[in-house]
Amino acid sequence: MERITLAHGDGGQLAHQLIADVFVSMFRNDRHAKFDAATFTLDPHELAMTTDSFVVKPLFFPGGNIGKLAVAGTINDLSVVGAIPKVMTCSFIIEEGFPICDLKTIVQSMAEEAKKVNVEIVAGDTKVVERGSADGLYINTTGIGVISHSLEPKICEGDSVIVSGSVGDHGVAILVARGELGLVSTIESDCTTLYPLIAKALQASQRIRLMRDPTRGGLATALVEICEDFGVTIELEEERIPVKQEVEGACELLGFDPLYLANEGKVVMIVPKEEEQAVLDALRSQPEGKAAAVIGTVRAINKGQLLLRTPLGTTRRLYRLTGLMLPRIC
Amino acid sequence: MERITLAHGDGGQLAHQLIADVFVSMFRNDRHAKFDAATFTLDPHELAMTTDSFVVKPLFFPGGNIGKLAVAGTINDLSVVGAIPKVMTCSFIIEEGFPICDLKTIVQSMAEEAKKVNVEIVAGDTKVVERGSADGLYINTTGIGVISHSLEPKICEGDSVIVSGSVGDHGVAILVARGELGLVSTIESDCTTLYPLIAKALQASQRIRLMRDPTRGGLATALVEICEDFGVTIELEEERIPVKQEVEGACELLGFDPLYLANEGKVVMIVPKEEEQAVLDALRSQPEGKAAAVIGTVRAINKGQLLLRTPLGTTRRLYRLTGLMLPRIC
Amino acid sequence: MCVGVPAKVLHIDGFSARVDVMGSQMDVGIIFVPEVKIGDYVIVHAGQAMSIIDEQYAKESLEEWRKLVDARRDG
Amino acid sequence: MCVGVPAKVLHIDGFSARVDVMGSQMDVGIIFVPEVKIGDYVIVHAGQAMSIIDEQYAKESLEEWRKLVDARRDG
Amino acid sequence: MLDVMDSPTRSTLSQTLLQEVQMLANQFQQTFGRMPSFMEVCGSHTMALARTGVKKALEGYVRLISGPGCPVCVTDQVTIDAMISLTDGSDRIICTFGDMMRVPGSYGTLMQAKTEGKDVRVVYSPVDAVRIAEQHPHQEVIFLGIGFETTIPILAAAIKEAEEKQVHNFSMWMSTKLVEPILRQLLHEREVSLDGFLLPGHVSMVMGRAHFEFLATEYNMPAVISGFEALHMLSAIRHLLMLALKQHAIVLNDYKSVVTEQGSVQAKYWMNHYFTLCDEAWRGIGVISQSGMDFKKEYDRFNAKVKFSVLTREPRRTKCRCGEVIRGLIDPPQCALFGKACTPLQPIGPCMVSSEGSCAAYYQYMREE
Amino acid sequence: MLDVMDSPTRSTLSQTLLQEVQMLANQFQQTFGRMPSFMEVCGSHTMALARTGVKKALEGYVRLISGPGCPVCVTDQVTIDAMISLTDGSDRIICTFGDMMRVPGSYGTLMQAKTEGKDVRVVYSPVDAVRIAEQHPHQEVIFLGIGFETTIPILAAAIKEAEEKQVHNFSMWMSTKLVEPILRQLLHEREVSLDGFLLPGHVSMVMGRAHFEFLATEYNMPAVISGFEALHMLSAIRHLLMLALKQHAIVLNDYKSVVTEQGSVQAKYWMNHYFTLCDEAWRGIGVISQSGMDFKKEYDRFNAKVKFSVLTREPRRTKCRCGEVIRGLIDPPQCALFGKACTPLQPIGPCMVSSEGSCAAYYQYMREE
Ligand code: SF4
Ligand code: SF4
Ligand SMILES: [Mg+2]
Ligand SMILES: [Mg+2]
Ligand SMILES: [Mg+2]
Ligand SMILES: [Mg+2]
Ligand SMILES: [Mg+2]
Ligand SMILES: [Mg+2]
Ligand SMILES: [Mg+2]
Ligand SMILES: [Mg+2]
Ligand SMILES: [Mg+2]
Ligand SMILES: [Mg+2]
Repeated sequence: MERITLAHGDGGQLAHQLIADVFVSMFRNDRHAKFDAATFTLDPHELAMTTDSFVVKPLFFPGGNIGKLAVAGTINDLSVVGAIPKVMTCSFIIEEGFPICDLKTIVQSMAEEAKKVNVEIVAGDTKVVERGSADGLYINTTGIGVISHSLEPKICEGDSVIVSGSVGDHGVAILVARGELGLVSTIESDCTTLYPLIAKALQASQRIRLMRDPTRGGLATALVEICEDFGVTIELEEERIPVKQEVEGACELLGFDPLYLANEGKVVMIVPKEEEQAVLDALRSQPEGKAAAVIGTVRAINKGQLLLRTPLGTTRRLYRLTGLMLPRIC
Repeated sequence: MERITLAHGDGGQLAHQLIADVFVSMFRNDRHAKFDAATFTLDPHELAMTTDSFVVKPLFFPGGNIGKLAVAGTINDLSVVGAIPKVMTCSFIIEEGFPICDLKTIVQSMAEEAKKVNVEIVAGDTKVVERGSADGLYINTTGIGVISHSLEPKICEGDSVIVSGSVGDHGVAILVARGELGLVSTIESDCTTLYPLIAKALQASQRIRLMRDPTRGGLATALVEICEDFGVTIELEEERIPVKQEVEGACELLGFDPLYLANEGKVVMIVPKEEEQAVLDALRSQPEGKAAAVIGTVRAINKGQLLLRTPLGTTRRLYRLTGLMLPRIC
Repeated sequence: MCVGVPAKVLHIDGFSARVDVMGSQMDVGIIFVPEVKIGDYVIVHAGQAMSIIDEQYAKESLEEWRKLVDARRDG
Repeated sequence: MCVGVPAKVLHIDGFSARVDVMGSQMDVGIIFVPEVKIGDYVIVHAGQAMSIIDEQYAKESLEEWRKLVDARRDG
Repeated sequence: MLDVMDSPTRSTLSQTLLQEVQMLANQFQQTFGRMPSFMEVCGSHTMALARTGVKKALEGYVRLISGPGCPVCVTDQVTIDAMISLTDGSDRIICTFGDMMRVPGSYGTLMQAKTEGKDVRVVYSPVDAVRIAEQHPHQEVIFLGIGFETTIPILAAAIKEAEEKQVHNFSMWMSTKLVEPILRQLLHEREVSLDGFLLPGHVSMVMGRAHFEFLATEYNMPAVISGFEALHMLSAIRHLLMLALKQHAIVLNDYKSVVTEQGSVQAKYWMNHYFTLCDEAWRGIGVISQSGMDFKKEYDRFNAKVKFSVLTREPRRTKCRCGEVIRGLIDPPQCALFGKACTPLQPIGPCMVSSEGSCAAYYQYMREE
Repeated sequence: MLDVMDSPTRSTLSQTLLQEVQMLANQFQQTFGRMPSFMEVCGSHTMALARTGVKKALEGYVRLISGPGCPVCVTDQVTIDAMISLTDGSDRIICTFGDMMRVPGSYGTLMQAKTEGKDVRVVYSPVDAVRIAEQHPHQEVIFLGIGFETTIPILAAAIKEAEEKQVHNFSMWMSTKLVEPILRQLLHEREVSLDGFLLPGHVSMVMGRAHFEFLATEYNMPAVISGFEALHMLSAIRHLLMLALKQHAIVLNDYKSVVTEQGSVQAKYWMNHYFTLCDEAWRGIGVISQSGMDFKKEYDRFNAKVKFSVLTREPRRTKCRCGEVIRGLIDPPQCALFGKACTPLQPIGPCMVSSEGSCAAYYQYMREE
């Protein structure tokens, strides 16, 4: 089996060949390959930019791999600020000994995921580190988008909180794929590019206040952040939050809370009550949004708390994840 | 000593605090911290974009650290395509157990280096991996610049090749800092932001054909790439290439060739013969360019070879670095 | 986490059994419930089936609670 | 790399010496040149000083070559 | 079986039960001129009561006092320090349940030891630690065995596995606790006045209902065995209220689907096979004789305390009042550090660490300022 | 001392010497009707001649034939395969000079073994390998000891270090070669006709000028000992030409600043202290008796061949002509694979790997198509 060696990362002949054979050929960006930086023009709009490094373990999991995740993740971060994703860079840190065929599969997934929404991968980088200095492969993606809907987070009392589908799927898929806990489940990661879904929602309503993709830390952490950052109190209804049976079962078995498990293909939105139905309909019209649901309401401005109403009718406060040790999920 | 734990990377409370305490406070980018992606406007120009992951070992070396290197490296890649560096993202992969004080020192260096040329760090990311899954810390930086001089690489026979200073300093500094080979030297890495120097050169001549920063693989590899990519034959003169005494000494001791050692604060330029003096003067007017020198000439178009004239008067061909195992230098 | 989850036994292999909770599964030890049969529900704790759930009693509890509801509704 | 570099001995510590080549330094073994003194030039190969350079002979070679140059110039 | 138990049904049932409980509590208040006080013995109940909102729903109706049933919280400081010191040796892998990782020892936590490079691993089950020992034959794998009667058989199962597979590099540092002795101690000291006990379903599943009969016969205390769902707990509290109202001291099994009269023969067999009663030190209480289990002499080879010695310094004193919290003497907010110096992120005492700890449960689920 | 030797001076001197050499070569051509042929015995000379451009500057004047003096290139396939097989054992760290890493064994390279997870490390000096052994007392550290007379004393220095520090987990797999036996072999077979030898300064530094006297006395061959700078080599070639013109067979020391008549007493003492003569297999030539050195019996404890056994399969046959290249029978471009299937990036034979290999030197420094 052909494997990555240190020489693939030293800027010499082998590095040159690897870049030509794997990256340039799959990303089809030879236009930029000759220069230290890629050049391109974007319409004179407001821009959005985001970066993420992906260290998910394992690299391959039901429903995706680190490459698909890395591209979708950055596209999603651009999408949730109301941007049309345009260009992206990909940077690889590869452990000596990594199988080149796996690298090709991963890069192929990246190219496919980017192509879905016509994102051009304009620049890249490859570093190889000694065996034991990385866990196979890490990927950084950094993306630029052009703002199409300037979201203004003027959240109001009574606004609805919508999630585009069931929560915790990615987290459980990773737990299962790691195999360490002996968990077996057919659940697949929800890892996907949300731009088409979000574009539909933005078409349906010009008044979406705020969007976020609840990845690391799960739905609860994403909403706690929103509550704190924008000074609002949100009340979720435990019974309305969509959770797949298998995810619930896995959580029961392991003692995890699905609200804190990662998602990689879900968006949570705050919308005016009046627009709730329009947005829901738009989301549900897409396969990724079929299970979209209103899960809560903005109860007050300026308190900054996330509350959960239990089936008993009492509420309790939700916090950020605190020091729980979950496996690497992104 | 306070150290990074896995919980600093799980998206929860500790991660939130780390980001607030270290990154947001030092990069002063709280404006963007609330969103998944940063937004900003750039004048309606042609843009340049580049990405690099930095895995240098050791993280601290005479003349800099991985943070300074990461920021300077990306600024330099933008600068050598004729862009004014504008915004940057920084993404960290941190090994569990990493000392937080070291992280702060590194982030501080990054902020300082970015400030020198008014580059705004608009977005960031932090991942923590288990002990043994990284070698301390890796940093990705991705930058955007606005093209100010559209370089058009119409290289002509007779053009001059200029390097802005002595080669191999960074490579030797890293070898010394690693301590493995028992080498002792006062040489410092040349790691620095080249934008001010390059801006001077571009002021002095509108006709600079092409620039490159000869990092991994050294001067020889950078020029081989230019020769191949643009179909030109360049002849270097061995005796005119500036190499510091200590670098030459270290190379003698270890059997390395300074032409293949990394630089992190040098630029190599191809300029029309007539502009040679103007560019040299501009470079030499700056402290980083004092040792600038004409080191070779474009001999032919369409051959794609890099040649080196020895003191004996014969020439030999230079190739890319082939499978030499050098330590991680960027 | 010592709450224990009711899990359905899918198959048995020597001293261990594959159990299912709403579609997610796990292999657990059964040395404490050697009499367990496929289709039984067991309480799982830290990788061991600790007890077989008595369905009759489970139904009875449910009936009791239902009666309470009905009583309230009627009363 | 068995070429060997002329390196100047800076100081000596038991069976090892710190040598300098144009400002870069290294510690090398000196078991093969136990008579070495500070200020001597030695040929270093793979971490060992293999031989002390005889400066007299070095100068003589140089003179010989110089003479050649002068002869050519004159002739 | 579980199909009739879908969420809407459960929700309706729960709400009806809640109303019943509230009604009975009012009745108690009218009859006795004060709120009824029950102690949930076990940390899992503390957690479940908080998480499901039952505790909150009963505020002003029933006083639910958290008892000494969180295994991490009752472990005394010297034992915790010893367990953390175990990581100091070379070629060791320390395995533990996740809750232990951030428990503050006098001079650091297991998490810190791990962050500094010690090999400390969280396992789902002690049997996984045996597997790790098999995979690393040149290292000593030590499992930190804490827990009550529900967990002790599981520790025995791991020893059984190690014995059968002849895994010689596996051992356990035991610090287990038993429910009966601590309840006797609490009732003996009479520091808290109680109207009854909410007994843990899982301990009862192992020990049987009859094991708790002493509460009624010797201390005249009503007690009800309960499961961990909102429904179970509300039902059990309803029974407790009815018993308290009638001043009827019996030990009632309200979790018959899982708990039998005599408990699990097999579980009891295996725990008594490897372990024997021993004196144990309880946080904030001191040593209670015969209140835990440790290895029988003939299984010394699995006893980490015999295989390894650790140096522990004088435990550091803090203002943490966990000792009082676990005895039900104070509620977490009465500790001056609660929510200020002491939070789940930077816990001072074990009660703020363990997901079953009273302080943690209170912080996570009850606080809503 | 080196201050008078600044680059401009050197450059002028070199160019003058070059002209002298070219003039003398023309004289030879006129006198004998053919180009003079000299063999640079040693790989370091091959490299230096190519790198400095001396070889190219002399094209058409002097035929410089690369000899059998690259230690990697002369090592036979079975030995290389055995060294690579050594990585297969567990708990081993293989240390080697960098040149060995990519040498193609029949079934892989050390680099591949490393990439697949074996612990293979490049060291600058064999003494560094002893230090690694001290740092990893539970692993066996094996140094792959290849080299000629310059390196053999250094291998001895490492053994001395290991012996004194009582490092028991260090050993060496020796496959060293001696210059004298191979030169005798070449002269004996008379496959190449030569007008003289350019003798390596570093081997001579250890062995002394007198060691090579046999070339003149027994084979009537002129020979000049040379350093490795352009100046040194041009000067030595000039002397060779003068000797050849005069048909004067003497062994001349043109590197007196470093090489003495008898060489290094200490270096010879230590190599003979630990090692003794042995038969060695040379690539493309076969076994030459007493042509290398290996451990004396009493130092078996450092002898990796005694401590470990390896399985080697039948070496794979390739079209590589390294065997002929090292005997000076062909120039690298005469090999059909040169620059096509065989490049420094994907070498077929060891001569394309080692920085001292003729094929690599030719590829890196001579090729300019
Ligand atoms: S709040 Fe913290 S310090 Fe106070 S009793 Fe609880 S755990 Fe101890
Ligand atoms: S070119 Fe390659 S195959 Fe041919 S002799 Fe040289 S090393 Fe062997
Ligand atoms: Mg560059
Ligand atoms: Mg992002
Ligand atoms: Mg993201
Ligand atoms: Mg790069
Ligand atoms: Mg690894
Ligand atoms: Mg996001
Ligand atoms: Mg770049
Ligand atoms: Mg760069
Ligand atoms: Mg991020
Ligand atoms: Mg490490």
